[in-house]
Amino acid sequence: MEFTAKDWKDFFKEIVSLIEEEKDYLCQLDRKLGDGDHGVTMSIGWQAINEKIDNELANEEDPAKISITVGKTFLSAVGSSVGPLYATGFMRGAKVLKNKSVAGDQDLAEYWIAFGKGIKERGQAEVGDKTMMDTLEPFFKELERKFAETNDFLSSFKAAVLEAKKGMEFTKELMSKKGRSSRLGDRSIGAQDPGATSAYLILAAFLSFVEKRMAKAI
Amino acid sequence: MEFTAKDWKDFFKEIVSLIEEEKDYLCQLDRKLGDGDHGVTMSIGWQAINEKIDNELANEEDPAKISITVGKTFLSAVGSSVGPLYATGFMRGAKVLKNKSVAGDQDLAEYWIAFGKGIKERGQAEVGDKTMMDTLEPFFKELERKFAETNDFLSSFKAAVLEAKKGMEFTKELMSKKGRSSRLGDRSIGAQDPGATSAYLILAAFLSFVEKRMAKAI
Amino acid sequence: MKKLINDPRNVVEEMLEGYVKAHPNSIKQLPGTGRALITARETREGKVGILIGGGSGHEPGFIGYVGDGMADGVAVGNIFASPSPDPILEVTKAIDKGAGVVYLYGNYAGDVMNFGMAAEMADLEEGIQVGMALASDDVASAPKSEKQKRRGIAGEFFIYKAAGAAADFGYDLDNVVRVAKKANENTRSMGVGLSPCSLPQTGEPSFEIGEDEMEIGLGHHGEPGIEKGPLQSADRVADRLVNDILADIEINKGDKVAVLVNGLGSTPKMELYIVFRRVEQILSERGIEIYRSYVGDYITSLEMGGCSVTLMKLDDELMKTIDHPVDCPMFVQK
Amino acid sequence: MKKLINDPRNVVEEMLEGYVKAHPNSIKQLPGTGRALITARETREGKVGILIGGGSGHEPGFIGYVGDGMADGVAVGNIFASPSPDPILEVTKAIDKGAGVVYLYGNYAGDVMNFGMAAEMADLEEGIQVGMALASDDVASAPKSEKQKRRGIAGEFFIYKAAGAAADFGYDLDNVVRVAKKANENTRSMGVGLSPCSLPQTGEPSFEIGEDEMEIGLGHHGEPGIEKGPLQSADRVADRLVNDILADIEINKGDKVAVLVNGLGSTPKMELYIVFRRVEQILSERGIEIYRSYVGDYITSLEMGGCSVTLMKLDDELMKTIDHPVDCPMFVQK
Ligand SMILES: Nc1ncnc2c1ncn2[C@@H]1O[C@H](COP(=O)(O)OP(=O)(O)O)[C@@H](O)[C@H]1O
Ligand SMILES: Nc1ncnc2c1ncn2[C@@H]1O[C@H](COP(=O)(O)OP(=O)(O)O)[C@@H](O)[C@H]1O
Ligand SMILES: [Mg+2]
Ligand SMILES: [Mg+2]
Ligand SMILES: [Mg+2]
Ligand SMILES: [Mg+2]
Repeated sequence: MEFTAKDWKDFFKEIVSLIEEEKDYLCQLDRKLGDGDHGVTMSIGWQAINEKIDNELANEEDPAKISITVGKTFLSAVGSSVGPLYATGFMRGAKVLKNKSVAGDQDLAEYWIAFGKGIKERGQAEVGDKTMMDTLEPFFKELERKFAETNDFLSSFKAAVLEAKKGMEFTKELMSKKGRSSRLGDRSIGAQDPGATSAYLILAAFLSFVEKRMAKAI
Repeated sequence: MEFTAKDWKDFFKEIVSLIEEEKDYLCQLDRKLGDGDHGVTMSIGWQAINEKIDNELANEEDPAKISITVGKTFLSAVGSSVGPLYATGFMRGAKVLKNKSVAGDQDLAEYWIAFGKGIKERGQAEVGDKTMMDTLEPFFKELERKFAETNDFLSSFKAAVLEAKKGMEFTKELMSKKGRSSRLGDRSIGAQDPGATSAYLILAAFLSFVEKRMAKAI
Repeated sequence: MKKLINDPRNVVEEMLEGYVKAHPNSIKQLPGTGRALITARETREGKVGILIGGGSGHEPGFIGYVGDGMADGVAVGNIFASPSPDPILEVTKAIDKGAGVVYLYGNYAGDVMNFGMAAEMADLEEGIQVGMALASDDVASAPKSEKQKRRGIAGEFFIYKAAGAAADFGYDLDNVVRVAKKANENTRSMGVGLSPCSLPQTGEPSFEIGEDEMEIGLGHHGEPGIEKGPLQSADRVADRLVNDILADIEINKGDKVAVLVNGLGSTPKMELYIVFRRVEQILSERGIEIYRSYVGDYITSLEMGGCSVTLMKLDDELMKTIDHPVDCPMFVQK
Repeated sequence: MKKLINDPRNVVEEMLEGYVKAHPNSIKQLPGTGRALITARETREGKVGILIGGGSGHEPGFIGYVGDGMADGVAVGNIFASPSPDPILEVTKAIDKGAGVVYLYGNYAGDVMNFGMAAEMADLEEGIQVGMALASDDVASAPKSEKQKRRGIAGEFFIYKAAGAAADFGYDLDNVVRVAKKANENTRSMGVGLSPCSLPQTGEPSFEIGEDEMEIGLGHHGEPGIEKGPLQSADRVADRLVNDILADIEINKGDKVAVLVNGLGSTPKMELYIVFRRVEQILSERGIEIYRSYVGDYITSLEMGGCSVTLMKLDDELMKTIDHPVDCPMFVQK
């Protein structure tokens, strides 16, 4: 598996469209638990990234630079809770890509592990707090474990995304247990955390992007 | 026809109930043309009058005093446009009753003519301005004319109330012609002036009150 | 519509009770009707008294404007209804310090009659000299040729400001009236309604309006405006309001104005500032100088949605009045 | 819900443009993001800089509180979203006059992270000393044992007031932080929601609520409260809010408090004063003295319906800060 600057840009472009599609859904989830803006925030951030990719990054060949710019752009455009979180994720990932024009299996695995751990460090949330960590922590743990075992990125990432999905879905159950939602009582049942959802969407998008690329390559 | 202090109080009490019944309708008319409060205003005023009749006026035998108190109470309780108008009407009427414990045909005719003319003087509105004058001016003119001709209060008052009704209904047509409503254009068609309506209700109530009393007397 | 109230029949009394308890150093109720309130800081001997008033439901109009630099007292009516002559007279007697009292109110049939009756009584029964000036700033409410028929809306705030300052400067009754009338002469407003309010007693919307409609020229009590049409952008609405105003009064390049973008109740300040942004653009394109701006809820209509734009053309005297400091419970200007 | 706006994506930029044009003598935008605004009247050398900020949509919070006696600058986020570190850093650099800068903001995950990152950058990259104090006054948002998790709502206003005054008194950074933290420690709020607001970009109501329902303990962005139930009278609502507050903080007979009855956006002042009336009754029954009252829209949530009640228990120092005069575009106190 070889991932180039162009691949990164294409992938980020896919997220741009994906977020536009899921914007309303993400807002809807956030209205139940928070202030209803998660989809709007993600959209503002990714639209700003889109703009950068089309202009400043149009001729950029350095994947690390691309990922740093994605993080910084997102943060500047949105602030919010997810600004520092996703920005830290993409910037920590960028460190892995430093001085590499092409990322191989090992690099990709490290990228996404750094992404998840960076967000954990920034947000200090624990599994069970009903945040995007409920998606990300099972994800990066499984990725780390499986990749160490198999050294195969695609199958490890696939397994990790499955864990991410479970974690995301589990946030529904967590509703009445902790933090902000703890006062919701019965009314909370069934609502899924918006950040856990957007985090899953990004990971799942990467998986399908890579799968598509592999299919084409064959 | 002999009208005593008790009759006046009974009559005013009837208006109290009538206004409660018509409150919503009067508000509804006022929402179309004005600020939507005419029924509320009438209700506040007549509830205050009700209170006076039950207490301060409970043993009052002087019809003039009763009519003055009705006017003043109404004014104090409501202010508004109709406060000064109806108050002036009842107070001018009271002048006619001065020093008379019982009102005969002549007094009653004079009472209601003074009522209408007092309001005209206070409000300075002309027929066609789309106000309660459209009810009251045809009314007191007809009452004056017919009573001069026949000297019979009941039939004259009856004829006058018919004119009042026509005048009230005519305010629907007047909509797009003058004053506040002049800017309403097409949207105005069909709306009847709230003050013209409440004035008619009062006059019609007096007619039916007198008719009922006559029926009982027979 | 939902209201945070107790018995709807007591809203005015309870509001006033809360108001004087909240600001005991600023305002007090006179004994009597309870609808007569005056400044807690005794009006100066020899100063012309400024009396304002009108219906309730316009807060901070009108109770909010009693204080240093503005009004000495206020007569409070029921919701959207003129006060009766009683409280007007009570206030008049309390704030007359030998120099007479000026009544400032909006040009509505009810107010004209009630304030008029009170003025007669003050003169005949109390020997107090009363002057009057009416606000008739709403250009949408009658054609220019019938300005005396126009409703008073948010521009009333500028008239209070001007007359309050003039009285504070020590002007005599005639001159306070002159300044107030000049302020009204120089002031034009026009509004737009987006959503109705409702009277506590009826709960019914004060006017009907579609999901995507607005009403241009709506009055401050839900009186119909000039036209109902599809909701437009803030810029187009501001264009319409300012253009209608500028077609009605000559304001030339180099002239100075005070601007008021007034919220009707439920329109967020964010939107008012977006409207102001466009108003400022239009005026500066024409070389008209904004001397001072007011953006916020100055005279409302309960929870009505929408706003109005007011321009007051300034001369040196009006500029001085606009700059004069004010200290009222709901409006302070340094 | 209807909005008087242009492109929903530009609401914050256009509001800020309008705001600085309306108050050019009070506030200015720094070059750069446009989301960094500071007082137009240069911060005094040696004075601790007060930096406030948070999401938009709370106007007059937070842009409205930049001015003499309160904040020196504000960082503005998108609607209901923390500003990013960029504008926070821009303001920090502009208002640091050698004595450091204190960040005041509400206790929300986003604000904590963004202000935290900015503080690190100010320290590391600019060598500016930064202090912080968070508002966590909403008693409904977490149990007493987890006060550090509580949301900041209208009580933030008192923290600005206290810290702004302390900085003006010439206190050093540590002492400004101390006073701000004490203000937060002594402040409790609780709110009630009657009707939702909507984000300009989605137009969807921020929370669901029935025709005759209210939500007790609702957050300032539509976050769920403690319970949803039938709409009650203003008196019963005030009882509930004040009693929950008094169960959370010891305020005894003879103690002095500042009271804030804050409207969330579309609730008329009439209703706020009716609520205040009952708050005052409860406090005076308990022998608690109201030292100063604020009633109005101080920190809103767009056009949300409802209000909150805030009490700040006062000691001599906090009393001094509450009395300190303020001159901001949206809040003036003499
Ligand atoms: N400390 C944290 N760590 C991880 N994720 C967090 C943290 N705080 C918030 N989040 C995530 O952020 C999401 C909300 O994002 P968003 O709505 O965009 O921001 P805001 O809460 O500022 O409105 C939550 O659903 C949650 O998943
Ligand atoms: N000058 C006037 N002369 C006669 N009637 C008038 C005059 N002005 C108003 N009215 C009447 O008052 C009615 C409105 O009364 P109401 O709604 O109670 O008062 P307001 O207009 O102050 O809200 C109008 O329908 C009209 O008939
Ligand atoms: Mg959110
Ligand atoms: Mg009316
Ligand atoms: Mg009325
Ligand atoms: Mg948010």
